[in-house]
Amino acid sequence: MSILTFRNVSLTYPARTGRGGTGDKCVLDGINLQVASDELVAIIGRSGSGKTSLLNLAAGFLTPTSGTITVDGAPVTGPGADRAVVFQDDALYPWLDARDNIAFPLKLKGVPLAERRARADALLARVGLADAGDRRIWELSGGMRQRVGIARALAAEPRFLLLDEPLGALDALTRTRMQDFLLRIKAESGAGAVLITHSIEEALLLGTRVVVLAPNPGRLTAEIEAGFNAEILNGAAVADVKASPIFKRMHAGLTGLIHAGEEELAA
Amino acid sequence: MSILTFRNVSLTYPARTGRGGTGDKCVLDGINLQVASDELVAIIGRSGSGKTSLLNLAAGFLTPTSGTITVDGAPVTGPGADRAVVFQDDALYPWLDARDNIAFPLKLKGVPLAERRARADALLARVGLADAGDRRIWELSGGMRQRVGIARALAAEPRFLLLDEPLGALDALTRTRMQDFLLRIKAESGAGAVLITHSIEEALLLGTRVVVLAPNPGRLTAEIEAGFNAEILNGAAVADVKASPIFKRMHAGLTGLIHAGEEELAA
Amino acid sequence: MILSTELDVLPIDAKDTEPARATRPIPTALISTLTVGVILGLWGLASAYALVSPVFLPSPRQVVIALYNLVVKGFVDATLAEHVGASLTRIFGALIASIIIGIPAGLAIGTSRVGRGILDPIVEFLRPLPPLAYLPLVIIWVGIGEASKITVIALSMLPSIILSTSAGVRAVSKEHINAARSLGAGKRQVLTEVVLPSAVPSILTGIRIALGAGWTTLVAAELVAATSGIGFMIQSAAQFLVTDIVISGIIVIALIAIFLEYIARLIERRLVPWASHR
Amino acid sequence: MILSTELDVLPIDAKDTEPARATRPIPTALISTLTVGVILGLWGLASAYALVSPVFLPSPRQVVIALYNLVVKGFVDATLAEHVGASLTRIFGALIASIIIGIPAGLAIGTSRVGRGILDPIVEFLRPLPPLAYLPLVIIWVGIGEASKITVIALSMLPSIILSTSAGVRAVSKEHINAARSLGAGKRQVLTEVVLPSAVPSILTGIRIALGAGWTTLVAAELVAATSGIGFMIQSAAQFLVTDIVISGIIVIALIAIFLEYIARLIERRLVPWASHR
Amino acid sequence: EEVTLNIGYQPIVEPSRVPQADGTYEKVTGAKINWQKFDGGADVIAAIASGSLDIGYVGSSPLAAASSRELPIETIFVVGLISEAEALAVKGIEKPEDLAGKKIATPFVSTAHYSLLTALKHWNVDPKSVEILNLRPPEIAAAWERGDLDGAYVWDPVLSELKKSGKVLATSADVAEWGGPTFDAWIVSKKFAEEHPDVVTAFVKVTGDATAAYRANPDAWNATSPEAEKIARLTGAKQDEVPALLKGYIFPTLEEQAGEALLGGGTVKAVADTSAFLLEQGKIPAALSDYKPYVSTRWVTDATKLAY
Ligand SMILES: Nc1ncnc2c1ncn2[C@@H]1O[C@H](COP(=O)(O)OP(=O)(O)OP(=O)(O)O)[C@@H](O)[C@H]1O
Ligand SMILES: Nc1ncnc2c1ncn2[C@@H]1O[C@H](COP(=O)(O)OP(=O)(O)OP(=O)(O)O)[C@@H](O)[C@H]1O
Ligand SMILES: [Mg+2]
Ligand SMILES: [Mg+2]
Repeated sequence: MSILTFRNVSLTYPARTGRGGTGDKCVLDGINLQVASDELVAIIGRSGSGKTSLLNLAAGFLTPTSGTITVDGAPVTGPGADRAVVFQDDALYPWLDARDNIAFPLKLKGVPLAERRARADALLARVGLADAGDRRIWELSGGMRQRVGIARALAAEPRFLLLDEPLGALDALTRTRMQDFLLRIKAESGAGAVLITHSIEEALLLGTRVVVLAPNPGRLTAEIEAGFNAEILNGAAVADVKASPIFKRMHAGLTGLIHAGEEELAA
Repeated sequence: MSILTFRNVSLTYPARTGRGGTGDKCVLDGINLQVASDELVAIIGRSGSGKTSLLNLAAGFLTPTSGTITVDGAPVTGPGADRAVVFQDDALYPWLDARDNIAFPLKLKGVPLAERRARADALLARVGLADAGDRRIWELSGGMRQRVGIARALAAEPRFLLLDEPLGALDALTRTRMQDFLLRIKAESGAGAVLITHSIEEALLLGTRVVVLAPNPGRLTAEIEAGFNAEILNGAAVADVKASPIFKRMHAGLTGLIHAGEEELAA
Repeated sequence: MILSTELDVLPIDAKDTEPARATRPIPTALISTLTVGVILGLWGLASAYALVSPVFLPSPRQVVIALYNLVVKGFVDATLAEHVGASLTRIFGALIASIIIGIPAGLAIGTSRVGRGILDPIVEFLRPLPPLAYLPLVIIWVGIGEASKITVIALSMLPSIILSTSAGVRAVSKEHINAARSLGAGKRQVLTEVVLPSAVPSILTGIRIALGAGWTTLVAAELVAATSGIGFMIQSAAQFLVTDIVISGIIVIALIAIFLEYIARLIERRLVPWASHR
Repeated sequence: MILSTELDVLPIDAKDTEPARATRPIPTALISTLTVGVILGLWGLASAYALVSPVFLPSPRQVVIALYNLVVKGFVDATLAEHVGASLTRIFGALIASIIIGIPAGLAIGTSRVGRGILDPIVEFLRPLPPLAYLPLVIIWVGIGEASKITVIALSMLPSIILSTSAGVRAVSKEHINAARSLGAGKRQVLTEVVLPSAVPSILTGIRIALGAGWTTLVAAELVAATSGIGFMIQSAAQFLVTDIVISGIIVIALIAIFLEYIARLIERRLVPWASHR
Repeated sequence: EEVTLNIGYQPIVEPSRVPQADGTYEKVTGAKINWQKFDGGADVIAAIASGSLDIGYVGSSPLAAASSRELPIETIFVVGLISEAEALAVKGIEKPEDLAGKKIATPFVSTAHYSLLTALKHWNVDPKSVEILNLRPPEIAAAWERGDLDGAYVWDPVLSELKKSGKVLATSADVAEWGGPTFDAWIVSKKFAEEHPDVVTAFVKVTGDATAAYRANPDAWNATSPEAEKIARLTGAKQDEVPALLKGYIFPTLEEQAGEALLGGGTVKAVADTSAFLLEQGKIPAALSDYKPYVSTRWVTDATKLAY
């Protein structure tokens, strides 16, 4: 069992000089967070509160200004195969078709062509794109690209999945299916996951825990144990879960937390 | 009053030859739709059902394989200032900062620098990014970029706004505010609008009409007069509207329509 | 006209995709043919009315005859085919050498601090050097064999390949690199699987520029100790004011270069249909 | 070392942004200085042990003396400053001319079917032509004054500017163009407001390559009735085996070119910080 | 073991092109010969210095420059004294005094350049008062055609082109009389000469025989002769112009070579004079006190004894 730990992490984007330069921007302040590999921690927060920045730190794309990030005690010094990322803007490779994008991490591992194609095709089918393997990236719709991005990250079989609004561009039905898929594949693979989402419902359904990131600078202001995902995996109907009073109470509570300190601003 | 009309529009992407070539792909079939400038038509549908393609046709980026698209009877032969688009992937210009991106359509019209900056700043404030004007595009979060894209389209003062999931990357609160903003600015400006969204709730709240696009090939399978937007503009509380039985009934109905013909597939 | 590979016109006035009634106004090939026709016509007129002395601008007819003689009899002890063969060998030798050296060097400059520290000053020093100035030094160092000619041509090709490669590398999307690294790519893999493919359009442009530069340097390279080659042929003819041969040589160079360019564009079309989709 | 503008190293081994403890391993400038030092050292050794005849590889000391004499007394009737001034005027004249012609031509080729039809065959014909071959024709048309030298240099600069411009144009994102048109941009505005800025990184690369090519052609250009100019100076010295002057000239050219390259990179840094963010 | 002989020639119309075309050199020297074409003496000298060439063809100016830089070379055969082949052709100029302020072109560093400067000195015309331009022969023709030049000191066939619309003010034959002879010569790298003296002797012998063949009956080498065809084929000259081009030189025979006028003394003096002149012009850093080591009669003397 692996553990991803944020200890007192802060992040300041340095000032940009030159024309239209900006000042230093403190984006995250004193973040403490632990994600174990049997968990899925959902992060919710306002637009611009620093969710993507937090994920980029975990991925190793950014180095914290202060504090440390570790995986099983070893400091994160850069990106690595143990932490696969699904990007907010799909970062798919335009020179590869959908199948080869998904097979990309397998190619990196040296999996033979036929096998990696087969595995990519299986993943394509599981994200509902069985017949889109030959398509170029620009021939896919926004939602399709998101799903290819998810499949690509899964193909890497990482210890942690870092998901940045992976289901944002999907319609309700496809989204529900993908939620179910994510839940199951996470359980199967035993990978830990960090999920950024704008849907409080999604956060509650998928997350073992839900944390709230408040903006300016980004701080974790709340943390809730959810646990509905276990129920669903044990066979509970999603509709029933959503209809349960405790779910509704938590939903309302989180909504309030996100809105906290904003009403006066809006007034 | 202007009217945007789709008459019997079909679209087939031509086959791509060469390595990994694909066959012809019929994406839209026999679309008939009218959007008047006092309307906001919301389009909902599965991922890959052809919503973006439909919008690209209206924008003039694509030419229909058959059928005609007209604005006030004049055929659409290409993109034009009368139909401003908010893209699913923000198509912002990386060589301009946020403010100049918004001021871009004003620059095209020859508005003097000071004035267009002032107007861009006003729009920035209205989308909640008052202090982000100097930022480069890559210094903005996903949700911020979406809002800049919306502000840029509004700055063009078009006759029709073509919005492709413009609020998809926003948290609930920001999204609610942007919905309200869109509703009001649309009413103020008298522009017609086509809104693609994955949120049935959003479609019902903002749309004067909601149409459902079924996939493979994309066809309009339902059209519902919503009208809640008028209530909201007249002062009704959004929460009350959402709680009303008729809203709930419509929501359930649309959900059913989108899922129609899919359950057997999923089985 | 072979130039029209229809692959690189940006649809500012065409639609992104035009599924139906793709009514192409006038085919580019036709316009190009017309252009060439007009130029040939002007040339014919200029020489017919002797606007320029025939010593410097022979008539198209004369040049055609000279070309025919070149093919059949040859000039300065070699037929046209032999001259072309010799020059092509040098150009391709130089191209291969400069690709083998230039792409890794460009990658090193674009990706690694140490690589850049070492190579940048060397490249920036070599880049502006006029071949006519260092010709004696090249002779001293590599002798007068084929190696010296290939060296001179390669030195003129290298800079554009190195520069386009490193420019292509610099324009690689950071997200693409980050994605690869988080999917398990090592540094080498990032280079081969992301940076290199991303830079391919830029590298191809560099190779096209390099080919042009190579031809440009051909005459200078063949100034020294050549016994055949198009540049040698032109040079020999110029010495004795045999202008029809000079112009024939120029035309032959242009035709070969245009043919190679055509192939380069075909390759470009195959390799980088995605260039405007990133 | 002035080459290190720290702007174009891709962070394959660095982080995207390194807000804190940006521990740069070894500064590139230092590595570059070392590289230059090593080369100078090798040169010194080679000449000290007379590995190459001193006629062809004078010692660094001799070259420094030659440089000093060049500055103070001059060579072939002009001081170093006069030679440099003459050549710089030609290079910049040619650069301006080829920018004025090349960028619009590249835009036309990249964006319009008709423009491409007309210009492509002309450009592809001119591109590979060796200056040494067309020198007489240039003289017939523009005489032996400064114009001919500038023409020859400009002809060597044009191709890379045209090609990089049209390559840059082809890589413009279709979405960016579509966005502009739906926001009310006319064709001309799409060109000036979207296509041109998008192509700027590519155009700058083209200009950098062009500058190198210009220096490369300098000697050939100054074969034509020059009485001063670095190329003329080198040429004259080379004929009499005054190798220390030749090497001094080469070093002067390299230093100037490196300085210009440095400026080009500064401009690049100012204009296109977004190149890897699209 | 077979000797490999690398020869750098220039595309000059002169008799030794014929044995070159016939393969006589190979036959007589018994060496494997690589013929390399050069367009200027400076490159030939660089190639000899680099060890890539053993024997090379140079004009008197580059020869003087190379000797002054003390390169290990030796003059083995004076190919030809330049006479009518190079001349100063002018337009709108009647007498030498008119040259002041006029544009005169010549290929710098060539024998023509040297002759022009010698002629000016002879006429007491200050070279600074004349605008002397550096142009290669084809470019001279073009600039003349365009009317950019008032005169040019150049060689055939460009010279004959200029003569069509201009007049000759002086030829190299005149200049030679005024004390500035110019010539072309074969030189050898000293190292090669030491290692393979017999090859060098054989080379000189064949060259001398070719000259002798021409001198015996110059008129036989007419435009349709096989000799003219061979020369045209190797140089790129037009075949019907070959006889006229040959007439522009005085080709000394093998017997004349060793004489006081040539390798036996005249050549040394000419090289020394040329060097002194180049030094005066600031073209070379220093001249030597003695140029004898760079000229040798040994080869022509040995060659006269050789028979094949
Ligand atoms: N490279 C950068 N330089 C400077 N500021 C940046 C940079 N990237 C992001 N920011 C700023 O950091 C803040 C947080 O951005 P981040 O992308 O982490 O937000 P987010 O929570 O992911 O928002 P969203 O939900 O809209 O995607 C924003 O104010 C943004 O403007
Ligand atoms: N350029 C193209 N060439 C070929 N097929 C395309 C192209 N663009 C889109 N398609 C295909 O057309 C179909 C509809 O795509 P479209 O982008 O319109 O869907 P969408 O409804 O917007 O989906 P989403 O909600 O996921 O954005 C998809 O199957 C897609 O693969
Ligand atoms: Mg984000
Ligand atoms: Mg879409």
